[in-house]
Amino acid sequence: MLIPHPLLGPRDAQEFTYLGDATLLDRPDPDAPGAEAAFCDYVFLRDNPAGVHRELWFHEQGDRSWLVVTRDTVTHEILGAELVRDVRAGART
Amino acid sequence: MTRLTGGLIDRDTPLDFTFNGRSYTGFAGDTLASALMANGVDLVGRSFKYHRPRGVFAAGSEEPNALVTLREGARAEPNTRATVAELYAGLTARSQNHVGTLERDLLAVNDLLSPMFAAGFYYKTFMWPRAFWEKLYEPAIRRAAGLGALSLEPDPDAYDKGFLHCDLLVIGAGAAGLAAALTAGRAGARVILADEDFRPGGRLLSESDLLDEAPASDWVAAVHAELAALPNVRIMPRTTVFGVYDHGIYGAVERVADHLPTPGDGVRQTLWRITAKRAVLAAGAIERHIPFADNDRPGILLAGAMRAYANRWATLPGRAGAPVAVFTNGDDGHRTALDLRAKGVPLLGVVDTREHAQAFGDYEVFRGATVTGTRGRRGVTAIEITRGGKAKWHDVGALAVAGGWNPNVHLASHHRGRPVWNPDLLAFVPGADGPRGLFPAGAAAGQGGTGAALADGVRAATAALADIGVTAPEVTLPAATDFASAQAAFWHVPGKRRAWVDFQNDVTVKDITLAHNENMRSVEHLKRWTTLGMATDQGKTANISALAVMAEITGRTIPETGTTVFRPPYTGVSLSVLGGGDTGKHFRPERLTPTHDWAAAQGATFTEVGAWLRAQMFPRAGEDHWRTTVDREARAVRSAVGICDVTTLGKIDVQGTDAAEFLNRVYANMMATLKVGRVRYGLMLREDGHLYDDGTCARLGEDHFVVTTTTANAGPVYRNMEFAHQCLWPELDVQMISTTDAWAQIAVAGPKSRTLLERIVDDTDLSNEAFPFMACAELTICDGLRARLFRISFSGELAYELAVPARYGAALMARLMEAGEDLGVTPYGTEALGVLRIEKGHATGAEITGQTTASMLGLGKMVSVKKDSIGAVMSRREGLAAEARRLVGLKPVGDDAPIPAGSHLFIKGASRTLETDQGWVTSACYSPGVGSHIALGYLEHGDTRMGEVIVAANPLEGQEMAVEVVSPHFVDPEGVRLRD
Amino acid sequence: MTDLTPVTALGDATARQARFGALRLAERPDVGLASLALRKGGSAPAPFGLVLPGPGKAVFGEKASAYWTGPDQWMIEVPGQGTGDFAAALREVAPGVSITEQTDGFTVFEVTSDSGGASIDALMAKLVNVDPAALGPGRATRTGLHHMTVFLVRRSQDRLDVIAMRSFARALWHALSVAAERLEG
Amino acid sequence: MKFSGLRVVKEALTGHRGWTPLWRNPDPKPAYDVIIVGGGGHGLATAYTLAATYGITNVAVLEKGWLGSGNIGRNTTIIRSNYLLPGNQPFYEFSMKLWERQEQDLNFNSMVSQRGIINLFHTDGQRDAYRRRGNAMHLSGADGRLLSREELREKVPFLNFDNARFPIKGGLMQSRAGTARHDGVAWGYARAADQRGVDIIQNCEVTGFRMEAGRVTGVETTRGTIGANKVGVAVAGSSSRVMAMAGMRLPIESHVLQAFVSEGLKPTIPGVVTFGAGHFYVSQSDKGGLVFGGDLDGYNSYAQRGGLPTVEDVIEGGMALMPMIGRARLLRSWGGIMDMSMDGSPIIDRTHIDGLYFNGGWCYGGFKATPASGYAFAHLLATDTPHETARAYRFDRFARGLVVDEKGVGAQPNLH
Ligand SMILES: Cc1cc2nc3c(=O)[nH]c(=O)nc-3n(C[C@H](O)[C@H](O)[C@H](O)COP(=O)(O)OP(=O)(O)OC[C@H]3O[C@@H](n4cnc5c(N)ncnc54)[C@H](O)[C@@H]3O)c2cc1C
Ligand SMILES: NC(=O)c1ccc[n+]([C@@H]2O[C@H](COP(=O)([O-])OP(=O)(O)OC[C@H]3O[C@@H](n4cnc5c(N)ncnc54)[C@H](O)[C@@H]3O)[C@@H](O)[C@H]2O)c1
Ligand SMILES: Cc1cc2nc3c(=O)[nH]c(=O)nc-3n(C[C@H](O)[C@H](O)[C@H](O)COP(=O)(O)O)c2cc1C
Ligand SMILES: [Zn+2]
Repeated sequence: MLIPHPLLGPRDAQEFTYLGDATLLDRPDPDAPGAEAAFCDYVFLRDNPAGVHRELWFHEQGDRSWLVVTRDTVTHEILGAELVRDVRAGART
Repeated sequence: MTRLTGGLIDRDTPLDFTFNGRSYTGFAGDTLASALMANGVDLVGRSFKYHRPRGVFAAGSEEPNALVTLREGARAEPNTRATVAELYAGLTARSQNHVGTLERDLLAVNDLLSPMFAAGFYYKTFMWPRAFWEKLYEPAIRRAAGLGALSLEPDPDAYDKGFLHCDLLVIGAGAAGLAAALTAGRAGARVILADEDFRPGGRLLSESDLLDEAPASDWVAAVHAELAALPNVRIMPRTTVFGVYDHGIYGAVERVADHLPTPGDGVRQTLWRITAKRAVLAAGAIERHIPFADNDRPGILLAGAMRAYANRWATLPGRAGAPVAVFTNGDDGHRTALDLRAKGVPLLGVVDTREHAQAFGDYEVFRGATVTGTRGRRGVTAIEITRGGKAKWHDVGALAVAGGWNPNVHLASHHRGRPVWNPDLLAFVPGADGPRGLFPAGAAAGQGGTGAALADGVRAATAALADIGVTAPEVTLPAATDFASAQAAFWHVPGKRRAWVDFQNDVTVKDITLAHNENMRSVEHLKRWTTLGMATDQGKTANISALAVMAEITGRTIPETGTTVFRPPYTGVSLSVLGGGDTGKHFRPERLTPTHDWAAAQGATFTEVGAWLRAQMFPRAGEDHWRTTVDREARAVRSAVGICDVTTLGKIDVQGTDAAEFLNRVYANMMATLKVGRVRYGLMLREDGHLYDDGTCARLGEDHFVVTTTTANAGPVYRNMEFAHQCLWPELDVQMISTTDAWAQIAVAGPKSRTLLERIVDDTDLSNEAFPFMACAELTICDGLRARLFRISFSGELAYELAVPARYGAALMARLMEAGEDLGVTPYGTEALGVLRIEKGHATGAEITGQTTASMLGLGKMVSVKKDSIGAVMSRREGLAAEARRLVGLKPVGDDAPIPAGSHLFIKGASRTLETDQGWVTSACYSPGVGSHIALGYLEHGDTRMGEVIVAANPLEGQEMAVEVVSPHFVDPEGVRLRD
Repeated sequence: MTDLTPVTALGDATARQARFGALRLAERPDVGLASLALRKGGSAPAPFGLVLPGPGKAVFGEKASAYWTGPDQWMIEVPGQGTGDFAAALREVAPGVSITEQTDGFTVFEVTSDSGGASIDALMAKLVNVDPAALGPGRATRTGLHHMTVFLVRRSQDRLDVIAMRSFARALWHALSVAAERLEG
Repeated sequence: MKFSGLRVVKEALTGHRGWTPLWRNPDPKPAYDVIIVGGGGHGLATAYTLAATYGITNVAVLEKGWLGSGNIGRNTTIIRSNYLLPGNQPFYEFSMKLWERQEQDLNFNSMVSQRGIINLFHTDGQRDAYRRRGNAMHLSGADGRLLSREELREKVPFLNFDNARFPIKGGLMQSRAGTARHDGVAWGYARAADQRGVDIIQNCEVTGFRMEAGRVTGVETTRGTIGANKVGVAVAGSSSRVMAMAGMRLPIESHVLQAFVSEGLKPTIPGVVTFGAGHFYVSQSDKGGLVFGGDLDGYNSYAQRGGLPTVEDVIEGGMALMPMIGRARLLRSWGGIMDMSMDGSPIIDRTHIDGLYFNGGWCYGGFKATPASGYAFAHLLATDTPHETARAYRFDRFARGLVVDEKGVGAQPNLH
């Protein structure tokens, strides 16, 4: 596969380490009531869709950016890729 | 000996070769198949199941029958298709899959017993008595199965891999592919033109077509020359594109030296990973046959193959001089008759299944007729032609069978899109859901006429380039005429005798009927029940005919019946080349420590630790047992001073105004309160609350830390820290980078370590007051060399770790040896390191298994409840909180003996079951400090059971021993020494 | 200066060199290296007059060079600084950023060609999956090579630096020389 | 019809006219006592056990494609009971015992072949971990032994003993382990279940669940609605997709695992060999192909196909371990969709919805589990209590912190 790195263009997916569902960005508030249950969902449960999936890839053998890649898990087609930095900055504003 | 006139062989370059030990001569340009044929050798192999005599059937990589073992000794290569083996001087080949000679194969009895071996028979028998399967039945089946044999020696040749990038990859250099490459080449695009053949031209080399009224090979030569001169075009002959992967990635294997006796200094094959923006699939079409009774004899070939042998290789199968017949269901078969006639070959005529078939020349046409039988033990000698119910035998020397052409949709189907049925062509063509960016063209797309294929190549290339914004120029194509291509939907000749569909795996029309009767009706069940299409040729010439037969039996249409799945590789690819060539010691790169050469010069032995090689121990002359060495090294640390390279531990440089806060969230214990100039031991958890890694964290400045990790986790911890920063807490001002390799880090451990260090540091006070346990500093040593000193201890002794720029590591080691000679300074390796840490009860990977918790190590209190950190919340789940196993020390009771690590722990007298299992031994060694063997282990409520005698059981190796539960800190449990 | 004698990453007293046809390989232990990362929200300094380059790029100044290694992060290199405290020197000209000593973290192998860029591209085609079109002069990238991670810095058509972690020096030298030998030998 | 050698001979002499369908092609009935969703190994074994052991025969197996098209039809066929953790080992040993009598139970030769498995180790640490595991095997009643380098040289002389990057130090061997014919297992269970009255319905995809008052009452399918008292889902790689129709999120990700077969060769490799320092394991099929595999591609996928880097990685491992296979050719590669769970272990449990039961999360190791999984799932469906060997396989183990994590890599499915 090729990962369309937002800064570096298409890169061999072998340069990356895959983590999984991008919901891992949404770490629960450890101090909120029911935090343990929220963490259990966060750590263990996944939508695991057959289709469009937002997922985390780390450019380990590259610029060491974490990316959110939007990819179809049935066709493997990639619909987009963003730097987590930008995703998080977007979420904040 | 049959050589016709003409052909694309070089008669000036004769090449000698042997087959089954007999010598023959062919010419440059021959394949092994054409050369054998020209030498009158028609019997070349035996079929898989029935051991039927078989000859060459096709002229390309689709060959089902003519499989040989090529070359000898360690270079022997089983199951090689003679039809694609390029002849070279001295080639040797042997036939395979027979007992006794090829001519008199003892296993040919299988053919007589063939009724027993109908599809799926082995699922129904061999069940009794039970024990006979492994002892008797299976070994017999296994011996009979298989085709060629491996030499069992390592492959002596070298292999390579590489990566190519282009705008347009053209797969196939036939009419369509050449036209496509020319179009793209002239457009200035970066083009790769790959063909599995050693000569470009595809079917143009095998047909008698004229282009611009000249032999097609002239046009091929001209185009080839033009392409070769273009700097933006790379022509790759002998290169098979074997797989289509995601996002325009193609796997290809270039047979660099398979046409040479040996590769010499070069590589035999290269694996190319080609990244192409777009690709044109111009892989042509594969001819199919028409199953009829006894259709598998040598001398019966595909009609297109017969033309190829006649036109390109100037040869012919079968008895020389005897007439040749053609059996066809369409116009295309008549081309064979015409071409053979043009070469002066006597013809019996064309048997055409169509009532109104026309002749295209001066030869007999048996209209509305079929071939219903053949004779000839080692090659066809006669055929039975049936017309209107009347059968008649005719002598023949060979028979050509033309059942129509199947577009080569293999690669277009690698993404599991299905080819679609074209009722006009009576064939499957690539579907619209094929791999993105792959444009089928020419015969592969159902445009099989020469003129049509040329034009389609231009069209496909133009469209592919337009997709990436490149405008293709107009390309003028040579004038070509397309031969008539009318055809009847005639799939097989019904009859009582066996009619082969899949030659290699011996699947007949009867087997298909049987599969149907047993409800194995889906094509996929048909395939698996009969093994249709599962042989080395993957049914390239068989599958479509088979499913047409199944469609007929079930009353479904062919498209309803559908195809099986096409999978990479397109043709077999050697494991050597797929393995990339880096075998043996070069399988993975080694990481060497800065003191590696120094240690080697001291006679050290080394051990693999992940990618690293570390000094394991430093045996001295006269030490004939490893234990002597290890005990000496460990004792030296306890009594004097030892030095050990610990560079492999991961080092991550963390800076930034929020570095302390960040580390507080990454470590389970408090880190923010660490003072500048101090080091702290830290635990990292996974988010699920389990123990992940441990190490030290040193604060070099207000906003500057150095985190160390275990050797194995250096990469993952660094990655997880990037995750924590970029993904979880981007608001923090933190920068981090690995510096593992930058510093040679040497542990200096033992009561005399301070004395030794004092001799080399430049004016730094190392007294306990000035530089206490867990202090760190940046300083200089040996007259101004930058260094970092950490007072940390893995061994439990007074100890330090000293880091210098890596290039000085070896010199530092030598200097420490010199400076400490009178102190008894001793280099020690990983074995002694292991002993020292077990004696001290320090955990490593054997204890931190990813299944353990901080509490198991007795470090539960380190998980701070005052702050959030990764894993803190989940570490409080009931299952983790209730975890009762604790790290303990174990000592033999009674006679000293090793306590095998991996033994399980039991209460004395308890039964040995998983239910009564109370823990296990994690690490063990002989302790020179304690004077006996010792071990660490996890034991239920171990912290409260000191002094209890339990059993360490190792039923795997038939051992049991009584052990006493003791503190895991065998040495200096109060930790006085390291604070001294 | 210290009386300890340094060795190169390949373990030799002096830099190793080898020639394979038109290709030359040379170890460059003299290059001083340090990484430079911006503090959050900080702006890029111009150490040694270098305008720090954008993603995938390198700049080569008279004294020093820099190449991009990640967002807000660069590697700065100066020849002839292999045994000095280059990080300290850099800190002086680039205050307010995070600098980490890297000189001995890596080994720099210089690949030069007597026959233009094509031989270097052909060599790289056997080693890394990077489009040569994206590896022209002034480009720098990081990728995998025989299970190692390397920086590639194209200084000019006929010169490319391959930079790997120091502990891999021998494995990298082996991979480069085998490939060069097969190509040119 | 009963299969036997005699029968084969008789049919051979009479033109094979007597063979009957291996199973019927019934139309779905309006309702069943139990519906099993998924005609893979586990679904079929469940249906068989319900009928054969628990006397529940009003059962349908609904399969969306052709029977055995899922992972049962594409795995590398290794069966073994060499697990470490107490939650796992007794279950897999129970399965091994069922394998040992499978052909007789089913009257179908699924070619269970106990040619043994050897897991190689390359460091002392690995050896100690294998000793711990081998002992767990013994404690569960399974067989196993540690082989020295010398013993290995005898048994598998073609390994790279002398020039290896990661030297071979020994191996953990289980002699009763081996292989079984993947397709044969599916067909054997299907035929045996069919003979006991189970309806096997192919080309029937479940598209939804019928619920009433928090209780499942049937399923929607591409062949209409079918009622059921109980529904057991055993759809392996499709677990998340199917359970989402019941509103459940699972601790599962779907990943692609590739497998490979070489061209047919004369007997070369006796049993199963697993490399301990690279991603490669291999056995040789009765047809002669070297059947081998390695690791997951590593990304979520429902595509049943993988990438070239994994192909290279696996075969690099193979060449490093046994360089004599180099001149063999790869014949075919394919992929399967693995239901990778968060701790690498399966789930056989009731759901919070009455009447809906789940079996999944088998990762790359569910083939060997087929008989026991079918048994335990049938037991659960029939009795509403977990089978004694499957008690650890509950949904709530994640929340409670009782995971069964053989590899110790935590909640990251692609590392299991
Ligand atoms: C390449 C590979 C190698 C493997 N190697 C081994 C090995 O060596 N040893 C081992 O023990 N295990 C191995 N496994 C794992 C093993 O194959 C699986 O864990 C096991 O087969 C899963 O159970 P199953 O047979 O029931 O699954 P499947 O055969 O996948 O059955 C599930 C069925 O459910 C059907 N289905 C899905 N959705 C629906 C729906 N909505 N309606 C109706 N039906 C539906 C599917 O079509 C499928 O037929 C391997 C797997 C793969 C892919
Ligand atoms: N009905 C038909 O399809 C039909 C009938 C008779 C003759 N023909 C002839 O077939 C030709 C059609 O031209 P074309 O260019 O479409 O096909 P072609 O058969 O001439 O060329 C296909 C080329 O692709 C190569 N190839 C196939 N698979 C490959 C792979 N995976 N990797 C690398 N190379 C691969 C082959 O070696 C061959 O050289 C014309 O000459 C026509 O006269 C077609
Ligand atoms: C144990 C085993 C052995 C196999 N042997 C062969 C074989 O000899 N020839 C073959 O073509 N395919 C063989 N296959 C692969 C199948 O053809 C097929 O690719 C696989 O079952 C996956 O199905 P699919 O490709 O239809 O998706 C084998 C598969 C397995 C699981
Ligand atoms: Zn290499």
